[in-house]
Amino acid sequence: MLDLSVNIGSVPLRSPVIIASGTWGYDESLWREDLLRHVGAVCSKAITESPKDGNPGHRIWETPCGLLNSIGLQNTGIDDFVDEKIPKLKSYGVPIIANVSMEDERGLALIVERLVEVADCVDAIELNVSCPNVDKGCMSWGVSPVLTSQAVSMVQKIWKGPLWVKMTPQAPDPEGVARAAEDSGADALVVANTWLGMAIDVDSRKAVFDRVVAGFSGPAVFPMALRLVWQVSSAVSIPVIGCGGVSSGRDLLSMIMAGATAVELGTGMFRDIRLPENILREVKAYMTKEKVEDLRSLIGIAKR
Amino acid sequence: MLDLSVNIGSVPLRSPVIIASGTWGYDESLWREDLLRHVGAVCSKAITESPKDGNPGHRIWETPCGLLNSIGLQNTGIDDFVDEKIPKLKSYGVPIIANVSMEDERGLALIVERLVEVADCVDAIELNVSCPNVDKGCMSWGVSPVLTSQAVSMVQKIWKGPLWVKMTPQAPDPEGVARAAEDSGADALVVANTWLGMAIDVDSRKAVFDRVVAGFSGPAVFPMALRLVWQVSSAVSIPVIGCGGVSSGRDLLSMIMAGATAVELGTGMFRDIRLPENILREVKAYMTKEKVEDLRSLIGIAKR
Amino acid sequence: MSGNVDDFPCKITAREMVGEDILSIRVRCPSIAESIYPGQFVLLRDPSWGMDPLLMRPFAVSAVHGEDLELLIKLVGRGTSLLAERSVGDDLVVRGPMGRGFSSPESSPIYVAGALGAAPLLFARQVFGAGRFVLGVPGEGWGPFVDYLEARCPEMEVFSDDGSIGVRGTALDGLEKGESCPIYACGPMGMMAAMVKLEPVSCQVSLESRMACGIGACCGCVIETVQGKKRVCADGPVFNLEEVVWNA
Amino acid sequence: MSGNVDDFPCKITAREMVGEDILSIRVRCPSIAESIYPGQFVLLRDPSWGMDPLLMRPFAVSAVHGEDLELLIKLVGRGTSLLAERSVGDDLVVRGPMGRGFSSPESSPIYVAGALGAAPLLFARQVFGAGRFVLGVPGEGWGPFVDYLEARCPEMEVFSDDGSIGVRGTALDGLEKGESCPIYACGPMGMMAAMVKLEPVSCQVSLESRMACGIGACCGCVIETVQGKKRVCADGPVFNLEEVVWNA
Ligand SMILES: Cc1cc2nc3c(=O)[nH]c(=O)nc-3n(C[C@H](O)[C@H](O)[C@H](O)COP(=O)(O)OP(=O)(O)OC[C@H]3O[C@@H](n4cnc5c(N)ncnc54)[C@H](O)[C@@H]3O)c2cc1C
Ligand SMILES: Cc1cc2nc3c(=O)[nH]c(=O)nc-3n(C[C@H](O)[C@H](O)[C@H](O)COP(=O)(O)OP(=O)(O)OC[C@H]3O[C@@H](n4cnc5c(N)ncnc54)[C@H](O)[C@@H]3O)c2cc1C
Ligand SMILES: Cc1cc2nc3c(=O)[nH]c(=O)nc-3n(C[C@H](O)[C@H](O)[C@H](O)COP(=O)(O)O)c2cc1C
Ligand SMILES: Cc1cc2nc3c(=O)[nH]c(=O)nc-3n(C[C@H](O)[C@H](O)[C@H](O)COP(=O)(O)O)c2cc1C
Ligand code: FES
Ligand code: FES
Repeated sequence: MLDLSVNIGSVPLRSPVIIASGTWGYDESLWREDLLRHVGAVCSKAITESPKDGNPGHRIWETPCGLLNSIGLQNTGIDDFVDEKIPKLKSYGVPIIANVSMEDERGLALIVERLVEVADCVDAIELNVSCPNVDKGCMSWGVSPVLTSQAVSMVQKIWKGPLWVKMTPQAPDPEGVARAAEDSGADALVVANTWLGMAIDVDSRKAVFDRVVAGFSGPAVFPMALRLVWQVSSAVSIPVIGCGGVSSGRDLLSMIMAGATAVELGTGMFRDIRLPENILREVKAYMTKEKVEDLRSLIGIAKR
Repeated sequence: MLDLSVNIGSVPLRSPVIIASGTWGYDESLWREDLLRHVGAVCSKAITESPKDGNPGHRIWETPCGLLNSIGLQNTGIDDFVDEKIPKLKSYGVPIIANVSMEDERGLALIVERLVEVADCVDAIELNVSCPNVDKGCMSWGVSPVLTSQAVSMVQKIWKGPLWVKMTPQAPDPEGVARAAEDSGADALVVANTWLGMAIDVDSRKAVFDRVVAGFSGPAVFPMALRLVWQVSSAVSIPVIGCGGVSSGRDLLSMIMAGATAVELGTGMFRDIRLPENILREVKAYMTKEKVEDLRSLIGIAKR
Repeated sequence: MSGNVDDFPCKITAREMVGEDILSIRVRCPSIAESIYPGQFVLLRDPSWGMDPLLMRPFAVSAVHGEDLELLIKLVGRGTSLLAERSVGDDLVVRGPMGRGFSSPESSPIYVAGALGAAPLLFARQVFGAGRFVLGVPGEGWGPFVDYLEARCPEMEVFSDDGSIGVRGTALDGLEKGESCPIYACGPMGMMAAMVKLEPVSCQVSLESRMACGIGACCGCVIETVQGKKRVCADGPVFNLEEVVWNA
Repeated sequence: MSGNVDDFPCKITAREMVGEDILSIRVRCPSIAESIYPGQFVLLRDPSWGMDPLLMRPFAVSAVHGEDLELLIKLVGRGTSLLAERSVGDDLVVRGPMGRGFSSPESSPIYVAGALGAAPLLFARQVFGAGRFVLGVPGEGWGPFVDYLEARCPEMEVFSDDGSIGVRGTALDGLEKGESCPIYACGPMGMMAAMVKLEPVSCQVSLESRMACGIGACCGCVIETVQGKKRVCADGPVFNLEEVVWNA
């Protein structure tokens, strides 16, 4: 029997494949058992204090093997999440990770307080200090070890459950941010959110996105995300979750061997709704061939 | 008549397409008029004080739309460049940019002094403070405004010709580095060298490259390079040369509209030896259709 | 979304070029063919693309023939041009059925199509039955497309901007102000925005937008409506004319 | 490099699967066909790949037929599998002629091939004339490949690791120690390294290495030689046996 379960700190996952924030919907039709059987957990879309309309203008642009997005945290706000979404989500039996967007300290406290009410339905908070698509807050916290630490401590005061921190690859000193998060009590690090990119529409001679820059994801970024996972997992002793361009079993195995305990899939889900299942099939074939019984034995093996 | 000539400071180029360092050889068979007619200039492979063997182990790894390389500045050294290469190169009639690798100050001075001897055959020095594939020097200079400034000033003292600085995308504060280079007398900025990435070979369960990290280039990085060009060209008033993933006429136009005056092509040359010609054909078709007579009129137009 | 959306490996069972740059293609996909409803759409990719192009491409279904879906695809960029190179027997991946389609008409409908907008309306006509079918095309070069449609829909009333095919004018010239029959429209945004001025009693429009996921997950495809932002892929692509904020 | 290296758009003029995972393919490329020399190679890409796979793939030429190049390609990964899906009439981009080939023999040569290493040697035999041709293959499953080669080279002496085809053993078992005939060898690195122990008087080996540019520009494909690092693509792929540092 192959064992593909992993533990993110105290959170046991039946599968090392997590669906990344902003890339899975709340529509009931997506929460079928046959689609989610192979998924360890699903991250919610970023939650903000008030409902947010997101950004105007173009939101999506395809690049070679990559995707630029400028959604801007469109979501229905914490009250709708707790009152309307959670009661439905909990019925599906898939672990739910609440992706909480850091805007300011007051708002953060409010969101986390409401999540405490439904703590038994939220398997972890994923503190998002890394979204590049809004003018204020978020990524401006994640680039700094001091501010990251401040945000983590703030959540810690209110939330006693598992706390993951989703880092930004734009941090000048990722190891510093990672250690700051660990020291302030984070239980795991998600490495990482989107990279800063942009596009120009040569026909209109303008930047495609109203905010000019946008978040860059997809297979294109995988080699850089893998490098960050290697670096960060050497700097901390809490589990690291690899995120960025994972789209095959080899990608998952590379992330694990570089020091990740699990991975999140974002953009890859857009082109293959059964990517978790297809990845796990490839991973199982590898484990069988290589006589690896427990996926956990491969964590960080490339460093040894 | 369409005008595609540009000026990089005092250096006039017949075409805005430059071949990037490390991606064109010295073999005579490559310097044919029919191949280079559409090229504005060719950057030499990085030049170091002594000949360098480069890195052991794997040097090349393909990723989705990208390339990882760990060549490690293999070259025959400054004496061979000045005594053997330059006499041949000058006969081809293509402007030559000498890519000089920053290892330490003493070595840099030595290299530049020798280049002064052949100053009439070297159209500009491209100061490489950005190679991520060596243990000492190079990128460790380019990540810091202070060190960049120190390196530029050092060259300035000896070299009176045009001086370009090739930046690293790993700089935590690219605008700061750009301004430091400008203030110290650089005539142009090349934005940018390769990004840090890595790969794992899941069969051997090891990092592919002996140095673990490698330089990441190709179409995959284009959206990020474009964003850097936009940022940096807003911070300085010297010309910016866009570099990173350019592989089509639209890419060139995007770079120009984002504020670049010219582009360098690296990885793209590997898959299309006639890329300069093919890019210019596309650019000319655009200019004809859009009634643009002078390419220079498009520089930075997306910002206005 | 009705039906269980999924990614299906499918084979191309027929293909034909309609003029120079329109592809008519059939793919065998019993599961979608059985459940898809007019106005719903599918997403396509070619497994041999590798990771570039990265995203699936959205297309309306223009007809269902037994287990086959028929699509009409205009070659406008990289993905569509690559699709045109594929042959019968080649594999595609099809995701569907996607989105909310048209609701059934209560009286004889009028179909109003701008160019490729005819695709979902042909399927609506197949299911809801014939009614008036008004088509507008640019003109020159669109002959084969018009012939292709007329072979399937003989009652087609054709307008062209340059007057080279049918009557000079746009599809809207075929409509009366305050039309009381239910209208089903699909075409360029400009055409549908202009429809507002005709004040039809009941009009459903099918919209396009750049998509990433197509399943309602990413919020990449939103448009402005009187109730705020809505996702074209999951809340649409069919909307009521009054619902849409046209000048957003 | 001899000949003017360039990228040529070419059409596939014939293709055939040799067993399950080897493709024999012909592409029309008059300019390369005219100038290429045994041991030189070409780089291929498929214009419909988009940017992924990114790099061209290097292959030996196994024969020249008029204006056509013939290649023998083992399907080992993404690029080669995609190539196997192409049909006669499809376009490829071919870069060549690449590298330094074999120098002409002064007396009757011996060709020593390991598996797909037979490809460049078939072409050498076509140009330099027949001599002994010794082939080693793993065994089981390689029947169609051996049949394919024997049809072109009836004098082939075949060895297989498992003894299922020809004589049990490796290609080197077909050679004497201190062989005085000029040897042309191509096969796995291990086979060629082992050749050193046989102390042949004259032996040229054709090597493989991961390549990016294939034109000598990137230094990505270097191997260790007694004169330091050399580029397989431009200084090779053919080297003298003594030149190569085998345990690097
Ligand atoms: C619901 C829906 C139904 C559609 N039905 C049809 C149809 O029946 N027939 C038809 O010919 N076309 C239809 N389209 C448009 C079709 O999706 C685009 O023409 C196609 O995606 C262009 O792909 P490309 O790779 O050739 O172009 P590229 O320009 O290379 O595409 C680049 C990116 O832009 C997106 N894109 C470009 N144009 C459009 C567009 N107009 N709408 C959405 N995304 C776009 C692509 O999906 C891709 O992500 C429909 C679009 C939607 C949203
Ligand atoms: C000079 C030369 C001549 C060759 N001649 C032949 C031949 O006649 N027949 C044949 O079947 N094969 C030949 N090869 C090997 C062939 O190039 C590889 O099998 C092929 O590139 C694999 O591509 P892929 O996309 O299927 O594999 P992938 O594993 O998907 O390739 C990924 C990357 O690795 C590179 N790569 C993988 N294996 C090799 C290899 N062994 N050598 C070089 N690069 C590799 C690819 O080019 C690509 O960049 C030759 C290689 C060289 C260098
Ligand atoms: C359309 C889109 C929306 C996203 N929204 C969020 C979000 O709300 N919160 C968040 O933390 N990350 C968000 N992300 C980032 C992804 O969760 C993921 O970290 C990133 O895309 C990198 O992984 P990938 O390359 O697998 O997509 C979004 C990404 C995309 C493409
Ligand atoms: C194989 C290889 C070797 C390179 N060698 C050098 C070098 O010696 N000096 C340098 O400044 N940049 C070097 N570079 C970086 C390129 O010049 C270029 O800046 C980078 O690849 C980004 O552009 P691209 O995406 O168009 O390749 C090298 C890149 C590659 C792929
Ligand atoms: S395309 Fe993702 S929500 Fe519509
Ligand atoms: S592959 Fe670039 S030098 Fe050989």
